[in-house]
Amino acid sequence: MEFTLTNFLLFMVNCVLTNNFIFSRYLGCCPFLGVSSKVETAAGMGIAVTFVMGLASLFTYAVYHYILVPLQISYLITISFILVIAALVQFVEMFLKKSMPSLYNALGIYLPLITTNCAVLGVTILNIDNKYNMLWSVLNGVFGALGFLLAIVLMAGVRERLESSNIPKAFKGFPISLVIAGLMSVAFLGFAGLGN
Amino acid sequence: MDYAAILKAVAALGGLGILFGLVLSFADKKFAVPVDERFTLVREAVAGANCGACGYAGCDAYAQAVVKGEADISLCTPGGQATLDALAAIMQKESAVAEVQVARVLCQGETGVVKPRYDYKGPKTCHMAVSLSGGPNLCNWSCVGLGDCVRVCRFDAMRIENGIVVIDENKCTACGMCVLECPRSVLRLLPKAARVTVRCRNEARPKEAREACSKACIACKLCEKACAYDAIHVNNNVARIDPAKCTLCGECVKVCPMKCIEQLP
Amino acid sequence: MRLSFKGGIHPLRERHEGKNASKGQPIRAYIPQSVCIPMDMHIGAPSAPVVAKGDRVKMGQVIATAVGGIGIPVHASVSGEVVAVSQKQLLGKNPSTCVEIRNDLQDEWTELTPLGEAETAPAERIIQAVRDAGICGMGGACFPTHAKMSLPEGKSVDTVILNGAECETFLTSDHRLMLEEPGRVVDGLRLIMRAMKVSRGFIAVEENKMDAVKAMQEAARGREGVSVVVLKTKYPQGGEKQLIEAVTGRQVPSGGLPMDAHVNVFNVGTAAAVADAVILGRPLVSRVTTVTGCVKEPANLLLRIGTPVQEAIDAAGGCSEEPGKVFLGGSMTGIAMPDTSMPMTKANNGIVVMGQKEAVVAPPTPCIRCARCLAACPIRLNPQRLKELCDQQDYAKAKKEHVMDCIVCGACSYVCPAKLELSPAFKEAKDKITARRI
Amino acid sequence: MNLRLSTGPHLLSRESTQTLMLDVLIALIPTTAAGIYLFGSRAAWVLAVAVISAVVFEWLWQKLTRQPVRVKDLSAVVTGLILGLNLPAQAPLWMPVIGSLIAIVLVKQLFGGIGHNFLNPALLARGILLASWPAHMSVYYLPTRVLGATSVAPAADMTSAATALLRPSGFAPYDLLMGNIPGTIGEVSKIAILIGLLYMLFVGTVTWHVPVVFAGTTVLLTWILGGDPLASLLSGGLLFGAVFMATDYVTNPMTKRGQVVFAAGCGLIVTVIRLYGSYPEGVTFAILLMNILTPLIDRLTVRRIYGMVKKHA
Amino acid sequence: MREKKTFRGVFLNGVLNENPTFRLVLGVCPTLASTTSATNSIGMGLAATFVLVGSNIVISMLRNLIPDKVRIPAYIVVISTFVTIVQMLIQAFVPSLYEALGLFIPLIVVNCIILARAEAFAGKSSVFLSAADGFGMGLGFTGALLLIGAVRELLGNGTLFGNNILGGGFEPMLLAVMAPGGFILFGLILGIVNAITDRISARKGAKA
Repeated sequence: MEFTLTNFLLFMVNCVLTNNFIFSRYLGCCPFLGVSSKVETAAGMGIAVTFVMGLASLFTYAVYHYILVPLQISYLITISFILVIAALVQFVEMFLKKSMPSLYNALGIYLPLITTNCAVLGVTILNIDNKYNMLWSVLNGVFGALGFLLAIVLMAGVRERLESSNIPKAFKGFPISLVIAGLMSVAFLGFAGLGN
Repeated sequence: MDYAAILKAVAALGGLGILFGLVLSFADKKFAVPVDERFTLVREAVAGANCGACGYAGCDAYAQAVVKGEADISLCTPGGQATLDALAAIMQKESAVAEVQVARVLCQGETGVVKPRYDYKGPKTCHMAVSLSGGPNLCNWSCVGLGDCVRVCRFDAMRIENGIVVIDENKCTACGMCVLECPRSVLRLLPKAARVTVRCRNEARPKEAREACSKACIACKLCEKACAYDAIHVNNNVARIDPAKCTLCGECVKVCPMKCIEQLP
Repeated sequence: MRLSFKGGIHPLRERHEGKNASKGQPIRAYIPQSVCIPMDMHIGAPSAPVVAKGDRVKMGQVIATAVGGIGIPVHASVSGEVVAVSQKQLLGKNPSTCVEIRNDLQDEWTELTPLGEAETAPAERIIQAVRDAGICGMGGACFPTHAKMSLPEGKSVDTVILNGAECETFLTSDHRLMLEEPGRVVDGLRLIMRAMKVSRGFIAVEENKMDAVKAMQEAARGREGVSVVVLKTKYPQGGEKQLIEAVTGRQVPSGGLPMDAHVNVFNVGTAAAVADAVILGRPLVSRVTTVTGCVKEPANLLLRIGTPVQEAIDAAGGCSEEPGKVFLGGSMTGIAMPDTSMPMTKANNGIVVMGQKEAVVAPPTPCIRCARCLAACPIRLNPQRLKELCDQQDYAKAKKEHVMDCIVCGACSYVCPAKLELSPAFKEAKDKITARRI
Repeated sequence: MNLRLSTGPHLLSRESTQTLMLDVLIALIPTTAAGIYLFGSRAAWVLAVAVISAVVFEWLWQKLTRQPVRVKDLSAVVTGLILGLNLPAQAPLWMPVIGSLIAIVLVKQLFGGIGHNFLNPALLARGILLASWPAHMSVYYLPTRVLGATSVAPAADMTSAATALLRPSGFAPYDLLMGNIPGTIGEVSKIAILIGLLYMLFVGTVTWHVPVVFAGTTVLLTWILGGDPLASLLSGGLLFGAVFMATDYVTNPMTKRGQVVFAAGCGLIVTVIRLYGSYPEGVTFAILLMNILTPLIDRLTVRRIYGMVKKHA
Repeated sequence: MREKKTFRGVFLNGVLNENPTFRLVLGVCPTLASTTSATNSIGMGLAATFVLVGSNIVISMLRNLIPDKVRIPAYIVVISTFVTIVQMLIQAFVPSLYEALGLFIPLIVVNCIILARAEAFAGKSSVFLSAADGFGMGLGFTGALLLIGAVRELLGNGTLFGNNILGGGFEPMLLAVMAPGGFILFGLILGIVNAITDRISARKGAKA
């Protein structure tokens, strides 16, 4: 897929709206449900995920194409990718804690959460399955994360407003969050067919 | 069996592992930032209700103060003995036996006992009811029973029954939020061991007190005479027991004509 | 062009704000059998009584001296014998000290010391005369007038506005005062302007009182620096902040006082009292009060301070049906009273009796976010959001969202279709924020 | 003399939630009448079933969860009626029942009853019905009767009418206006919708901000992006959505500025979905998406309060 | 959480009062993705159980060797090896399941249940009990997936394990097998399960 402006825009719309990572592909639901109680924390989480997914796509692409394929051990894709992601997250955490403490206080606490985030590993494997080149892989990572950011901030906005409403006791917490996510994804169905 | 493939796989993964190990250890050295891990330990030990009983803005603030040594380790009343021992262990200080306290309702003015002053139809909060012409019942020191304290209690220890608040002693952690909230300070933190309490604070003259409530203290001083341990005294028209001196003998309870001194089991 | 402010509502528009019943009634004096004068009628420390049981007092004699800088003395409103000085539970939270005097129906004045005419009285002694006469704001707040007139240094005022808006429902006392004694009002305004060295004075009247506007314009013709402005009929036009925005276009800074906008606002009744104090030397012993609602003959009575409300109702022909609720002031910010034996005070501009049916309060239902309260709020706050924060007892965040700027005018509670108690919740929040210094 | 005491104000306005909902119902009468006239008794059945099942579900839920029953505030009736008007006339009768179940229980009561739902109940029910049973929801028949002088031949009865694509390019603006076109019960007759809008504006239930800005943005963007602006205004569910569904109090931002942003957003999304998306009609999804954004819009459009001035010199 | 130290206690604990999906609400992504049909649910459940039991056993065996500082990466390596094994097994023996689940089999590595149990339980207790816990958790997970999968398949296309149950008249609700349906139905089922367990514990509490 050669790189033209329309392709770029269509790819972005496809990743963020039509095939949103959470609403259409179920990737990254655990942090999505867990961290979306306040808009500020949700935005922090979203930005941290964008940061990591971009880098992860880059590194995993490199590891796959320059190590796994030449040595024909591409079946080790899962192990090596998760290793790369774990190391990357650890490195980013330490780097942030040292150089930008203010940013670390805002985002740092979510970084360990990202290692077990399905979206990060999911996007890296998708890059390989869809045979994207280096540039499109990184773009897929970043735009996928922007979709995640959009979804989690919207969710936080709605959940913050519902704090004052008397939801039945059995539905408080996770069940109502899941229903909210479900209703939102019904709305996101409207974007079907937009990206291609 | 293509041993070469296995060797290649082991070498690749091993290489990756070692590479990341090196990078991370190097980064760990370069980016080392000291953090006092005692803070997290203390933060876990405290009750975590952010109730402010310790006088700090919340548990985080109190934990930081404890770690810096500025704050005494016994201020977290909701945590009780468990928190005190945990903090003592973390900060290597000896833990005195904390005196267990509990909130008490110093009033018996439920519906039917205290006479109403008017038919209150305003917002259902004690604060607003009390601000209109001295409050919906004739006694200005009585519990209005509209639940301001119940709404602020984080430990679900209070409920309103028949127009007056009832406290569940076991759930109450003496965090003091309700004492601050009550517009007529009907609630008071007393030692749990003090089983005998005067459940009235009506400072009006005896004639008015009798008119206002059938269980009001009319300052007849019979309890003062009956008490052999000088534990109960009447000042400005209402009796008050000093928990330190009281030996729970129950004489005053028997002799009180208005039945406003209560002995808990 | 009618001046006005942003926001606000038009309460009881379908019943001409409940004013028709007493609008046409001329002011009629009433002499009470006995009076019970509370010591804490004004904002500031309660005054200290100087008389005892059994003393004989003359009308206008000082029965309690001022306490503290803002405090003002209290005067006997009738001549007669002091029956008791005791603690009584009135409309406030705690009982207040009251001096009860039985009226000997002589109306014998003590000797009075007038200061001089409106234009000639020595300017520097006006404020002291006002304080000695025990005058406080008659609009409802009862803030001592001398304190309002004396400016702390560093503050300057270039405009004085007389509040003749009377935007509250049911009240017509200011209306009748302006109609029947415009001269006293203008004299009072001139005295205040001269005392505060202010060159510009306005008398602001709502357009539903055009006869009063003509009377005031007549009296103000030729008086230096005095002009009459007409305002749109809208509640809460009479609020200080709204009046300043309507007349001068300035806004009182958030958390500030009217003097921070270089303006000072006085009620027309207060100005008339100032005129009596300086020109006739008379202390504040009586005021015009509208008695209306379910009374046989609604009237505007010149009542002595401390007259029991029951006597005032009987003077207006007594209740026409079994009363469900009686409140002092208008229906928007009036204070309901438990029984009518309580006395009326310097700040009561109205006594309204409601029947059983009307007094029923509809229970609140859930909020449907119709945003009518946002349109009604004269301070342009978001009452729905603030009520949500108050329900969660999150007073810190409520303070950040400016709940302290709320003037508790009741406009939002009035328009709310779900009958939610909005303004009482904000009053409670303000009390708790100031009490706990959040 | 037993006097009642309460805090001020002592006399309140005569409006209540019930009168507001009643005004909306009155505004819906022309649309309902036109729909029943155009599509015959079948449409009346669909509307009746929708309204009754909405009220029954709300009553049941409030009884089950032991809450005070608030069916008298007519909000369930309004939701049921608007849902009915969103369905095609020949929809099988179990669809309004399931639609009402979703609208009342899943979207409104589960979140805490009236005032707490964050999406428009009727609209989400239509979204779910459209996604679950596309066969029934996206096929519209010609009306059985026609309004005014028109060349459109009315279909003998429901089944025999040719299935007409929703985007009725072939119809004259007059027919679009009067409603002699295929579509759901409520959205066909634009005249009836406008009458309802005038009534609501006159009574003050609704301000002009949302309907005018929503329709205006759609027409403008369609014109810019090369579509037929007049057809975009008069076809599909735009007018019905802009007047009755985008102005639902509970899911709208509170400030006027917020409502303008809300309406402009709806217009943008409708145009994008109509021109580029795969669904023929985007009004449903546009309003739902903007409902999701409402809490964030509320946070950003805070009004400047009185007194936010630096102290005068 | 009284964890009796017997096989039965730990096992029941995993299935009932600490059910990963309904009580701890972990592993939401695989739950939603694989419950489009009952067969897929069982497939994903068993795959996860296999990995869980395997990794629990290996981790508890090595628990004294792994230095504490590096335990998370070590656990991840063990888990991902088992996942790769499972991936190859499924691809070889049940290709239809592999097509259906696709991306989500490798994602078992980041499934929070496995890492959580490894850290909370396997790292601290004996091999036998770890296996029991893995087995319990796995079956609990499979049971929950089966329940949700059955509901979604019934609503979505009127069949159960592929054969038609609800007869001709029923028109399947396509939304149930689409993404939004997954969220909504899982949320509703979770809420109903909460309501039932609250009532049971309330009744048990009342009796106690």
